[in-house]
Amino acid sequence: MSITKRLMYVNRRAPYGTIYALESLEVVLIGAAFEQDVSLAFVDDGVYQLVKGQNTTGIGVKNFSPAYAALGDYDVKKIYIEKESLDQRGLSMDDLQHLTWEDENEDYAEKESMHLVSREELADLLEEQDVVFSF
Amino acid sequence: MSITKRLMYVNRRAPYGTIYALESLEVVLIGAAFEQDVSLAFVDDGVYQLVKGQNTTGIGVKNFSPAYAALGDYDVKKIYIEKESLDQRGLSMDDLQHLTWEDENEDYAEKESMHLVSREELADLLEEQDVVFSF
Amino acid sequence: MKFGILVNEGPYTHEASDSALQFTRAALAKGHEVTRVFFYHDGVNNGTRLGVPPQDDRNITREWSSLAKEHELDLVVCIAAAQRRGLLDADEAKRHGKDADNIAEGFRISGLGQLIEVAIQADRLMVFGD
Amino acid sequence: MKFGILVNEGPYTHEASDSALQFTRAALAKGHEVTRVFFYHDGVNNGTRLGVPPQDDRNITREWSSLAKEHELDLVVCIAAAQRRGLLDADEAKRHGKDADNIAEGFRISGLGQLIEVAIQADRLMVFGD
Amino acid sequence: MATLHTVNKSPFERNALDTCLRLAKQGSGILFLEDGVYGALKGTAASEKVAKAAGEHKVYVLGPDLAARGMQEDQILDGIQVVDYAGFVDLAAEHDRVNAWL
Amino acid sequence: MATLHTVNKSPFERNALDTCLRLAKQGSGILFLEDGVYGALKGTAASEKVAKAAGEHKVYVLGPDLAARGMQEDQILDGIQVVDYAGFVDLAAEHDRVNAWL
Repeated sequence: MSITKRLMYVNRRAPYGTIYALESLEVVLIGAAFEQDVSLAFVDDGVYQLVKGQNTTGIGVKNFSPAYAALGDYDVKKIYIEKESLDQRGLSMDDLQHLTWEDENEDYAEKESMHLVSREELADLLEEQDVVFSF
Repeated sequence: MSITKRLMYVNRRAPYGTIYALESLEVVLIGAAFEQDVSLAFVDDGVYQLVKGQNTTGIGVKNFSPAYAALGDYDVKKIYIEKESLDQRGLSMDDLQHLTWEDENEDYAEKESMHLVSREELADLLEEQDVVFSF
Repeated sequence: MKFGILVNEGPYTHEASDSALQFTRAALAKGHEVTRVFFYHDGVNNGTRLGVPPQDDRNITREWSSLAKEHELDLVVCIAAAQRRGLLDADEAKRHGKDADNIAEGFRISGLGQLIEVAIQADRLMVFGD
Repeated sequence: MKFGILVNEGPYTHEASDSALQFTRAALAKGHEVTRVFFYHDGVNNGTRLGVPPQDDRNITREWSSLAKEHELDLVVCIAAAQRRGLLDADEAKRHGKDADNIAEGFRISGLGQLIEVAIQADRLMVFGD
Repeated sequence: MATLHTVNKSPFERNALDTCLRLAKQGSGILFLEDGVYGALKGTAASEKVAKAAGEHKVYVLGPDLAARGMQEDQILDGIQVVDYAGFVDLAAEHDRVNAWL
Repeated sequence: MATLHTVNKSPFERNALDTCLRLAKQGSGILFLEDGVYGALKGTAASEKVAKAAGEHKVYVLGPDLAARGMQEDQILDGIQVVDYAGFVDLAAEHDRVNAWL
C-alpha cells in the first residue's frame, strides 16, 4: 500500500486495572510496520501508562511499561501528553518516562518524542487525523 | 439450610448498555427460592432500570423490564430507591414502574414494594445487611 | 463509501457488539461497503460457535455469521487477543496442542495488521467498545 | 473464617480475577476457609481450557486450576452466564448439540443457587468485578 | 465537515462526555448512543453543560437507544436531533472522521 | 467493626468513589485497590475529598496495586494506611461485611 494516512491512538485508560493500555500498545507496535504518519495521545487516566517506576511483582501481572521505550525504534516519535490531564492528577512530565528517538539523518542524535500539549493543541491535532483509534 | 440472612442487591448500572442489570435480576429471581431476608437498592444509574415504557425493538435486544413486576410474586418486596440518585437524573417515583406485592395474610391486599429513601436511610440499611451483592 | 468496523467488547456483556451490528446493517442497506469487521479485546468472543443464548433473546454470533454470508463480509478475529481469551480455530488449536476449537462459521483468525490495513483502506473507521 | 469469592470479569481483560486469585491465596495462607469461588458474568471466561496467554505473562486459568487442586477449592461457573458466552462442559455441549466443549480442569458448571448458597454459608462474600 | 464524536457512556458514571466536550472543536458533531443517551435529557445534573454544548456543536442522539431506555423525544434537550441507525451512518459519512470517546 | 468498603475505580474516570463516600457511615473502613489506588494520592483533583474522608473513616490502600502503577508510599495522603493482600484479608475478616463499589 502506498497511501500514507495520519493515524492517532488515543489512550485514556490506566494500566493494569484493565487490558486496554496493553492491547493498545500491541496495536501501535504492529501498526508501525505500515509506515504511516502515526502519533499517540495520552489523555485522562491514559497519562498513568507512562508513569516511571512501575513494579508489578506484587500483583503477578507482566510489567509492560518498558515497551514504551521501544516506540522510538519503531519510528513512533510523536507522543502527545495533555497538560490538563497531568494537572488534574498532580503529575508533571518529570513523573513520566522520557521517550526519545534517534535521528539517523543526524548521526543518530537522540531527539525528543514527548510533547506536552494543551487541550486546544490536542483538539487541533485530533482534527488533523485521518483515523483516530480508541480502545 | 435454616439460616436466615439479610441479603441486599445494590444496582448501580443502567440497563442495556451492559448486561449487569439483567444478570443481577437473574440472581435475585433465583435467590428468592432460598427464603432469605432480601432487599434491592437502586442507586446511581441503577434507577434507570426501573424507568417505565422501555421499548427495545429498535436495538434488537430483549426487553427485560417487565420481569421486575414479578418480584412481588417471588416475595421480594423491599425495594429501595435513593432520592439523591433520582434527583441528579431529574426523575421522580412517577417515572418508575410501580412495584407491589400481595399480602396473603390480608386477603391478598396489594401493598407497596417501592420505598424512596434518602442517602442517610440507605446508608443505615446497608449497615444492617449480612451480605451486599454488587455486580 | 468504505467503512471499517472495530468491535472491542464481547456479545451480550456490552451493547457495543449490538451497536456495531446495527450500524453495519444500516451501512450495507444504504449501499456502502463494509470492508472488514475486526474483533479485538473481548470482542473476539463474538466469534465463538459454542454460545447458547436464551431462546427469547438475540443470538449475536449467528447474526454476524448470517450477515457475513449474505454480504460476503470479512469478519476477522485478532489472533493475539483470541489466544489470550481461548478463541481458537482448528489450525490454532493444533498449533498450541489444544483438543478443541470454538470459532464460528464466517469468522477467521488473523493478525493485528488486518486492523491497520482496514483503517488505511477504508474511508471511515468506526469503533464500538466500552 | 469462611470466605465466599465472586468473580465478575474475565481473565486478563480486567484485574478483578487477578485480585480474586491473590485474595484467595492470602486467605488460604492465613488458614481461612474459601468455601467456594463463583464465576459470574464474563467471569465464566476464567474457566476455559483453550486460552493461550503469552509465555511471559501469567496463565490465570492454570493458576485457578492448580490452586483448586492444592486446596480442594470449589470453582463454580454459572451455567446461565456460561451458556450465553460459550463456556461449556461435555454434558452441556451434548445437551445443546455442540461439537466441542472448553471447560478447564477443576472448574464445574452449576446454577446461580450455588452463589446464593455460599453467600449464606460463608462469613464474608468478597466481590471482585468491574 | 469536521469530526463526529460519539459518546456511549452515562455522563453520571464516567468522564467520557466531559473529555469529549473538552477536546471537541467548535462546530463538531456529537452523537450520544448506548448509555450515552442519558446525556441528552432535560432536567438532569448534566443538562446545563450539554445545552451549552448544543449551542457550539451539532448534537444528535440515537433514537433506538433512547426508546430502549424508556425515554421519550419530549424529554430531549432543545437543539438535539434524534437519528436512527441510518442517520448514524449518514453522520459518519458526512464528517471527515469519527472519534469514539469510549 | 462496621463495613469495609472497597473501591477499585479511578476517581477521575468513574463515580464509584463518590457514591462510596456518600453512602459509607462514619467510622467505616475504605480500601482502595486496582485502579482505585489513584484515589489515595496527594496533589490530585480528588485529594481534598479523600483527605476529608480519611478524617471520618479508616482509609487503606493496597500496596501491590500502588507499586504496579509506579506510585511510592510518600505520595500517599496522610492518614491512609498501606496494606498487602494479607492485610486485605484481615480487614475483610475484622469488619462485619464487605461492600464492593464496582
